[in-house]
This record gives sequence, structure tokens and C-alpha cells, in this order.
Amino acid sequence: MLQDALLIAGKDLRLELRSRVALNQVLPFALLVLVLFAFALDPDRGVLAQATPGLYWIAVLFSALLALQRSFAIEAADGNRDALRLSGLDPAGIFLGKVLAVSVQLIVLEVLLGIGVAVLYTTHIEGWGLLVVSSVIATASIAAAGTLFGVLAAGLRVRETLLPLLLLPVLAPVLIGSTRAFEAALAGSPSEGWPWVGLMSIFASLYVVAGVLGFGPLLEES
Amino acid sequence: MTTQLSNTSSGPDSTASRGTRILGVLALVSMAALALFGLVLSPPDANQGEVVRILYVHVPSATFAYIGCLLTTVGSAMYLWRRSQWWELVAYASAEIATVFTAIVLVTGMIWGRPTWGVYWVWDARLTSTAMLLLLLLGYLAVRRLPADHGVRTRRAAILGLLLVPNVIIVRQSVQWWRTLHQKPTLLANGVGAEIEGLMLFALFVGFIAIGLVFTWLLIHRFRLAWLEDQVDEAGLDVAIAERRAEGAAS
Amino acid sequence: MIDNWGFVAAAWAVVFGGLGGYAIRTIMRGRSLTRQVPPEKRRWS
Amino acid sequence: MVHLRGAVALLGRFPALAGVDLDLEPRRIVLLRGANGAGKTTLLRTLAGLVALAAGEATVLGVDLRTDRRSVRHRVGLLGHATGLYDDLTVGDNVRFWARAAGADADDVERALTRLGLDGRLRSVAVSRLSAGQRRRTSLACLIARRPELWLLDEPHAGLDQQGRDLVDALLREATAAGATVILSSHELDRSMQLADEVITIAGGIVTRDSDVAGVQVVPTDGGAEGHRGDR
Repeated sequence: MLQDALLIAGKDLRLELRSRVALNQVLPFALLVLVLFAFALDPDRGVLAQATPGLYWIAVLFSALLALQRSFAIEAADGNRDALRLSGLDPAGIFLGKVLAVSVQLIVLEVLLGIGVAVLYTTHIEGWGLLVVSSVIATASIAAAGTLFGVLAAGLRVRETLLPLLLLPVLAPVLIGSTRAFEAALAGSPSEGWPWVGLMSIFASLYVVAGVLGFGPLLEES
Repeated sequence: MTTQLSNTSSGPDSTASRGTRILGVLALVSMAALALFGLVLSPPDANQGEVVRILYVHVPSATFAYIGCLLTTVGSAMYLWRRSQWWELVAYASAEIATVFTAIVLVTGMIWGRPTWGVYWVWDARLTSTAMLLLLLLGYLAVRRLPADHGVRTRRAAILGLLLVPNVIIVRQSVQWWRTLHQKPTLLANGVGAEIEGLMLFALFVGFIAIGLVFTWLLIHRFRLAWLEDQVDEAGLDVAIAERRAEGAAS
Repeated sequence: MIDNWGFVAAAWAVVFGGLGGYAIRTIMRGRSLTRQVPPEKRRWS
Repeated sequence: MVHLRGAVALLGRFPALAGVDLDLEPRRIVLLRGANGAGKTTLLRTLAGLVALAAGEATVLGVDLRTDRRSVRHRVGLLGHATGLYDDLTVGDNVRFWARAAGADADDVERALTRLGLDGRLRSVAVSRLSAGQRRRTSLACLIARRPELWLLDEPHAGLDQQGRDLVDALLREATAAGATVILSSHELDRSMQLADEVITIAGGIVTRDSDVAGVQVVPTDGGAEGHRGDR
């Protein structure tokens, strides 16, 4: 199962390296969202500084939607879904591989977006331990739930509109948790942030288990 | 599509049966009793005044909305585990009813909030998580009603149904923490008071009975309706196979 | 406090109207679908 | 090898297969012929375990498809109209990925690429830049690297040049010599008839004729038995 996961993750990441869709389209989109927030919320009155953690995670969440759409668009083309089913790969392995590939892409995006926030919003960054741990857990949560719902919407004519409807309400706890954890870290009181990391860990575990068990049936078309 | 008029046959021409008719009458009677006790006989609350009467319908509706969600999750689990079509229909029927109840809970909660809090909406933990629950249920229904193959949509919807209750728990927990970390839950202090008693308690009890009967009646009818939908879906398959074979034999 | 009867009436109207409307819709849909299904397949009869 | 009794398969609500009866011996090349929409593609996909059986019985490679469609899949090779390749990856990447997914090693990959003439410059070209014939060759390379026991080919000659078609025929003969069974559908009847040991004609989702190449009926088919549909 893990071998299959690494094979799939390697394939997805190699595909990203060759096509650079996430790098050339999703990342600029995320940075654009940051700039748009600055337009919408007056940067001189301190609103932007207060809202920084929330805006950051909103930008990550919307970019993640695009990355997930992309992750399933490559499998939707030209009979790849059939080929995957015929491949003999463990569905649980396919799920974990996709989660891994999306997570890696999101983490790269988060780092670059973090630099963007630090520069554009002049955020003073501290509380590194909590920032890193909560980012990793939140990313795993988004990728696991997103991959499960991604395959749920895959192959349907309404997939582009269905995925946000299904995914965003479910990810509400992750958005709340990651934002609060970042606020706590930036405010220099990390102890308030750790319970959120715990909650997000439960969320991530739930969705990893659901994906490992549910991916096989979901991959079937009839 | 085979259209058979059954006006002359022995079967009923609706989803009603003798049992549900009795149940329906009981539900109507108990709703009338609820109106009597809730609106006329019970006294106004010392703190909330007349507004407390909203709670006689609001609280039971919330309870049965949650019961509906629980049934959806259980039904989805049984469908995925045992391949039980019966449980799949239970999950679908109760999800739709739970959606109606959740919407009612949300609207009555907002109406209760206006005189109590002065605004229709506050970011109260219960109100917010109910709104999220409504969105989750709408997602389930959207998938269950997809214009796709029957097996595809039931299986995909069942995965969502299975995750419904865990999701609700996590969402509630997160919203609860989110609110309590920032402000003390003073608003909830005027909620259902601890000292409701006598006729007020009885009115609430009647509310549970009445809403529970309505819920059960709706569940049975919606289940039969879903079962009919499946039958209509499957009808014509035999005809289609025969036509297809004739096409082959003729060539 | 007198005004509050309006809120009570609105809330009860939502409950009775919502449940009643949904019940009627269910029955109506049931009737129209029943006609398309032969009686021997209706298990509750 | 392949054993179908009253097999019904649905595409949505359309019975693409309406009760197929079929028995095939191993190590043979079987030609599937029939008009467009007769059910050839659905039959191949059903044998690959991709389409669920709505009614009837089906056993492929000793696996009962009613209860288990998954364990037959990695033992068959299906070449459909769609190539199943990732456009943004190179030919080499694609073949390596699908071969490794099926548990093949690097030698199998090299052999397959060489056999299909893809070991030169084409190896590092992205699939999106290939011609239709080159794509076909790439997916054939993926297929032979997997060493399937049952080859299911939907119009394998389509889109290939003369040389490519000869190569396909040679590959199929090699495969049956090595113990595999081949079922192919084709409109290139002249070419396929020379290749095939057995010809199956299907129409309207049923097998109407099962004969050897000379036209001698192998199994009499009535083509009209009713009552195959069980409980769904």
C-alpha cells in the first residue's frame, strides 16, 4: 500500500514538475488573493494586520480547491480512471499517494505565501514551532478531506461546482483551528494554539481512515 | 415507461397505509394539543415572557433533526457494510427530513433570537453549527440526487452520510471553542432556563410527542416514496433488454 | 413585551407551515409515482 | 478461461449487453465482430472487470465477476479507444509508471519500449506531442510491459500505419505462443481473419454466431433465450 502511495505521489509530483500548472497558475492566484484582500480591507487602519492569519488560510483554502481540481483533472483525461482501476494498484495506496502529492504542493505554496504575507502585510513572525506543526496538520486535513471529496465528485458533469459545496463546510473546523493557532503563535501565546492542533489531528485522522476505506468503492463507476 | 392505472385494483393509490393513517391522525391531534398547551394553557416565562413559547416547537425540532442525522449515518453505514438497500432508503429519507427540520430549527432559532438578543443572528455556537449542519445535509442531498447511475450516487452519498455525524461533532466542537475563547457565553444564559416547571415542562413534553409523531409519519411516507422512485427507475429494464435482444436476433 | 406575540406566531407558523407543506408535497409525489408502479410491488398494501 | 451465461451489463439504464453466452478456450486469438453499438466495447470492458454485471454469470480467468471484479483486473490488459496516458508525462515516464503499478520491473519496461520502437528520441517526448499512432504504440508498450494473461483489444489496428499493424499482429501471435489469450474487436476483417482462430459475431447485445475462421459453427446459439434477468 505504501509503495503504491509513493508511486502515485511520485507520478503526480513529476507531472507537476513537467507541466508546472500549480506553480504557474495556482501560486499567482494565491498571491493575487492576498493583494485583493489588501484592496478590500484598508491596510492603514490595522484591520489587515488583525485579520492576517484568517486571510492567509482563506487564500490557502481557495488555492487548495484549485490544486485538488487539478489533481483529479489529470486522472479524468482519456481513460486514466479505467487505467487506474486496471492497474492493480491498491485504492488505499492511490488515496494516500494523492494526499501526499497535494500536501507537498500545498506546503510549498504555504511557504511562498507565508513569505508573501510577511512582506506585503509586514507581519512579524514568531512562535515557529506552533506555526510549522499547525500548518502541517492543517495541510494534511485539507488534502485528506479534499482528496476524498475530489474522487467523490470526479467523473460527474457537475464536479467543478460540487466539490466546493461538499468540501468547504466540512473544512470549516480546519479553517477555524488553523487560524486560531496562527493567531496564538503570532500573539506569542502558543499554549492557546495547541488544543486546535489536537482537534485538527482528529479531523485529519478521521479523513485519512475514511479515505483509505472509502476510496475503493468511490473509484468504481457502476 | 409502464403506466398502470390502479384505481380499480386492490392496492392503495398513495404511499399511505392503515398504519400511517392512524399515525397521521395521532400526529394531527397531538399537534393540536401542542398548540393548546404551548400557546394557551402554559404561562409566560418570568424572564423571557411570551417568547418562551417558541421553544416548545424549536427544541423538539432540533432533537429530531439530530435523530434524522443519526439515522442517515447509521443507514449509510449499514448500506456500505451490508449492502442493504433498505437502510440506504432510510438514510436518504431521513436526510431529507432532517434537512427540513434543520431549516425549521434555524429559522425559529433566529426568530427567537430577535427579541432575546435584539438581532436575528449572533455567532452563537449552536446557531452557527446548525447552519453548517444544513450545508452538510444539502451536500448529501445534492450527491444523492445526481443525474448519474443509481449505484454511483447511492454509494457516493453513503460515504457522505457516514461522515455526517462525525463532521457535526467536530464542527460543533470547533465552533464551541471558537466562541468561548473570545467571549464568555453570556448569551446562552437566557436560553432554556433551568427552572422551567409545571405546565411549561408539560408543554415541552407534548412538543416532543407531537413533533416525534410527525417525524415518524414523514419518515415512513418518505421512505415509501424513495422506494417508489427506485421502482420507477428500474421499471422498463426488462422491456429494454427484450428490445435489445430482438435487435440482435433480427440481424 | 406585547410585541413578542408576533415572533411567537411567526415561529409557529414556520413550524406548522413547513412541516405541513412538506407532508403535502410528499403525499402528492407519492400519489403520482404510485400510479406508475404496479400494485404488487407496493409492499405496504 | 472466459465463461459467460446470460450476462447483462447496463450503461446507465441501457442494456448494452442483453444476455451474452460465451465460452472461450485459452491460447486462442478471438475476433469479435459486429456493427457499431452492437456491444463489443462493453463486452471487452465487462471481461476486464470494469463494468458491473446486472444479471447472469461471468467467470474470467477463474474469477467469478459477480462477487469479485477487482482481482481479475491486474491480470488483463485492455487497450481501448482511450489510451490511458498522462499527457504531460513523457513516453518513458508513462510506460514506467503503468508497468511498475502492475509490478513489472525495469527490464520489462526496457523490453517493451524496444519492442514498440520507442527507445530512441520518442522516449523523452511528452505524450501530448505524439501523433495518434505513436500514442497507440505507447499504450501498447504499457500493455505488454504488464504481461497480461488475457488481452482485450478494442480496434487495435485503428490509427496505425502498415508497419504498426504488422507489429500488432506479431505481438498478438507472440502473446498466444507465450500462453496468453487474445480477444480483439476490429473492422479490418481481412487482416483480422488471417490472425484469428475463432470469430464471434455480436449484435444487439447478444452473441449471434460463434464459429471458426472457415465459418463452421462452434457453438450453436439460439440468440433468444428469455428470463436471464435475476434480482438486481
